[in-house]
Amino acid sequence: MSFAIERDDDLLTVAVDGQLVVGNRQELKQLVLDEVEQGAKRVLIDFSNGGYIDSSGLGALVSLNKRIREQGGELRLAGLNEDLRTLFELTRLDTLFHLYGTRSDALVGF
Amino acid sequence: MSFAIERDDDLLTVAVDGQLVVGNRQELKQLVLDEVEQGAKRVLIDFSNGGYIDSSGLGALVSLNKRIREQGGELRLAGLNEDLRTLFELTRLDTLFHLYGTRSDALVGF
Amino acid sequence: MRSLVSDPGGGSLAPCGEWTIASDIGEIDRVVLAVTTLCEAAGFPPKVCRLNVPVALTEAIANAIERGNGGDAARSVHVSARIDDAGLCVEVTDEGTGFDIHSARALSEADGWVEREDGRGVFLMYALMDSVESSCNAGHTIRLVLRRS
Amino acid sequence: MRSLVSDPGGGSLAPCGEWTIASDIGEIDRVVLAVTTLCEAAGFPPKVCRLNVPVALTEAIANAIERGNGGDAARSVHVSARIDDAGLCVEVTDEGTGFDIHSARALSEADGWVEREDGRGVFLMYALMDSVESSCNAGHTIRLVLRRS
Ligand SMILES: Nc1ncnc2c1ncn2[C@@H]1O[C@H](COP(=O)(O)OP(=O)(O)O)[C@@H](O)[C@H]1O
Ligand SMILES: Nc1ncnc2c1ncn2[C@@H]1O[C@H](COP(=O)(O)OP(=O)(O)O)[C@@H](O)[C@H]1O
Repeated sequence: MSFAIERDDDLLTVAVDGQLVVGNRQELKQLVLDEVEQGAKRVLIDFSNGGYIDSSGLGALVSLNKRIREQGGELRLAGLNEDLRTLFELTRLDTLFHLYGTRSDALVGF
Repeated sequence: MSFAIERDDDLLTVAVDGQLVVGNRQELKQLVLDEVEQGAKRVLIDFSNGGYIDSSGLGALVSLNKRIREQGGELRLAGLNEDLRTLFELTRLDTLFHLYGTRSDALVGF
Repeated sequence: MRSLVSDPGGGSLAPCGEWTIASDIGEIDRVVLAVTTLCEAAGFPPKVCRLNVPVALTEAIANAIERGNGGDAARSVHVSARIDDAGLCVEVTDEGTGFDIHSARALSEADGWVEREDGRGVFLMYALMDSVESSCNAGHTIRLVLRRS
Repeated sequence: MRSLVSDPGGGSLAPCGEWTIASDIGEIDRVVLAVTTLCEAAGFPPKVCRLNVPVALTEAIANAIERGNGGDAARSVHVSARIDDAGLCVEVTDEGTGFDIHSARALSEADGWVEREDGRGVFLMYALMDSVESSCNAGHTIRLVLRRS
């Protein structure tokens, strides 16, 4: 369970490695919000190495989405495998987020 | 778990096979008391094929002892292995019962 | 048959079993036999497997059925056993309100105890086990079930 | 390692494990991993082992810690898991007073649920498991311990 970040001008890319759950969602939130405070506007979270996400992890994404929009930015999610898509569909979060296939798919028009 | 009985005049011998516990102590009591009612005075219970005895089984022996004495009879216990002797010592029932080694030991002077 | 798996969580898995039985005296023996067999397989000394474990556990379950559940067959008794490096831990849960186990143990100190028909169960549990604890349950349980198919 | 024993009591033994943890979010993962590994060893489908079991169990334990025990580290959470022919049954017990699980599940029907940060845990348990039950405990437990030496 770790997060790898890359920053390129106002683009922040976070690669999630392992689960995003109640035990580490605060870390992800803090990390992203710090970058947003320092000017990141386009935030891309890449789950291609991600494990499962629990309700707290989903809640962290909802909360980040709101905060980033409030700052005039945008959050995109990429690389969700079939398990994670199931989770977004069950919770209807696929109506709140646009889910991109790969990281480069997410960068088109970002 | 079973009881084998032999009756010879006023001598009743009961061989306990397996445990004497809450689930079968009533059966033993009934069986012995029926025989006592029909004239058995000397009752020998042989545990050489016996398993463990629980507090209900011990209680049944205490109760039988009392009832048999009240009828002018006597209860003797034989064939207790080391485990069972431990149990009688722990509960101080070795002060209430005389524990005989073998069935024939118990018959001496009975 | 049990499956053989290693413990990825750092030492908490161990041979164990759980049984829920109706308040029926006839149900005691099979649970006692199962726990005793677990102890034998785990290498406990023969005398302990022949005497200490079956007698103490018979007492605990019989009391749960007759005292805790008042013999009401509709109430159940839950037994869970677990063996780890430290030893055996068995829990017997009934649907009753508990009792003062210290007074029950102290029955053996009263005059005439040796001549009594009852009152030896709790005493024997203490005599045969290393530790006996009685507690009333409280709290909330959530049960998740996932069928195989 | 678990020991391999056959069940002399007629079918009640099964792969199982029990864990008691402090109310610390950091304790969740190892229990979830242990239960998931049991499920893998028992031949549950990969998706169920990757998604349904770990997510539902994480929700149940997180709620037990944060809601049931109010995050009080001195209170503990007990998890027991058991797999038999029918499937997996996991119980998560906290020291709280319980809650109305049907209202909690119905949060998903309220306006604005999708935009909320919280309120998805119970919903997900129902979505991912075949059965979810919540009950308040009562009763009495006697615990017998026998040390190995
Ligand atoms: N599970 C239980 N629930 C309620 N009371 C119990 C329980 N176990 C034991 N007791 C109480 O403790 C007393 C002593 O128990 P025990 O030593 O086993 O003797 P006995 O059952 O032969 O009377 C019982 O009479 C009963 O009042
Ligand atoms: N173990 C528990 N003990 C007490 N209340 C609980 C428990 N689990 C859940 N709840 C209640 O149910 C509500 C909904 O739970 P949940 O769907 O997991 O959402 P969240 O925990 O994110 O609010 C919680 O806010 C809490 O009031």
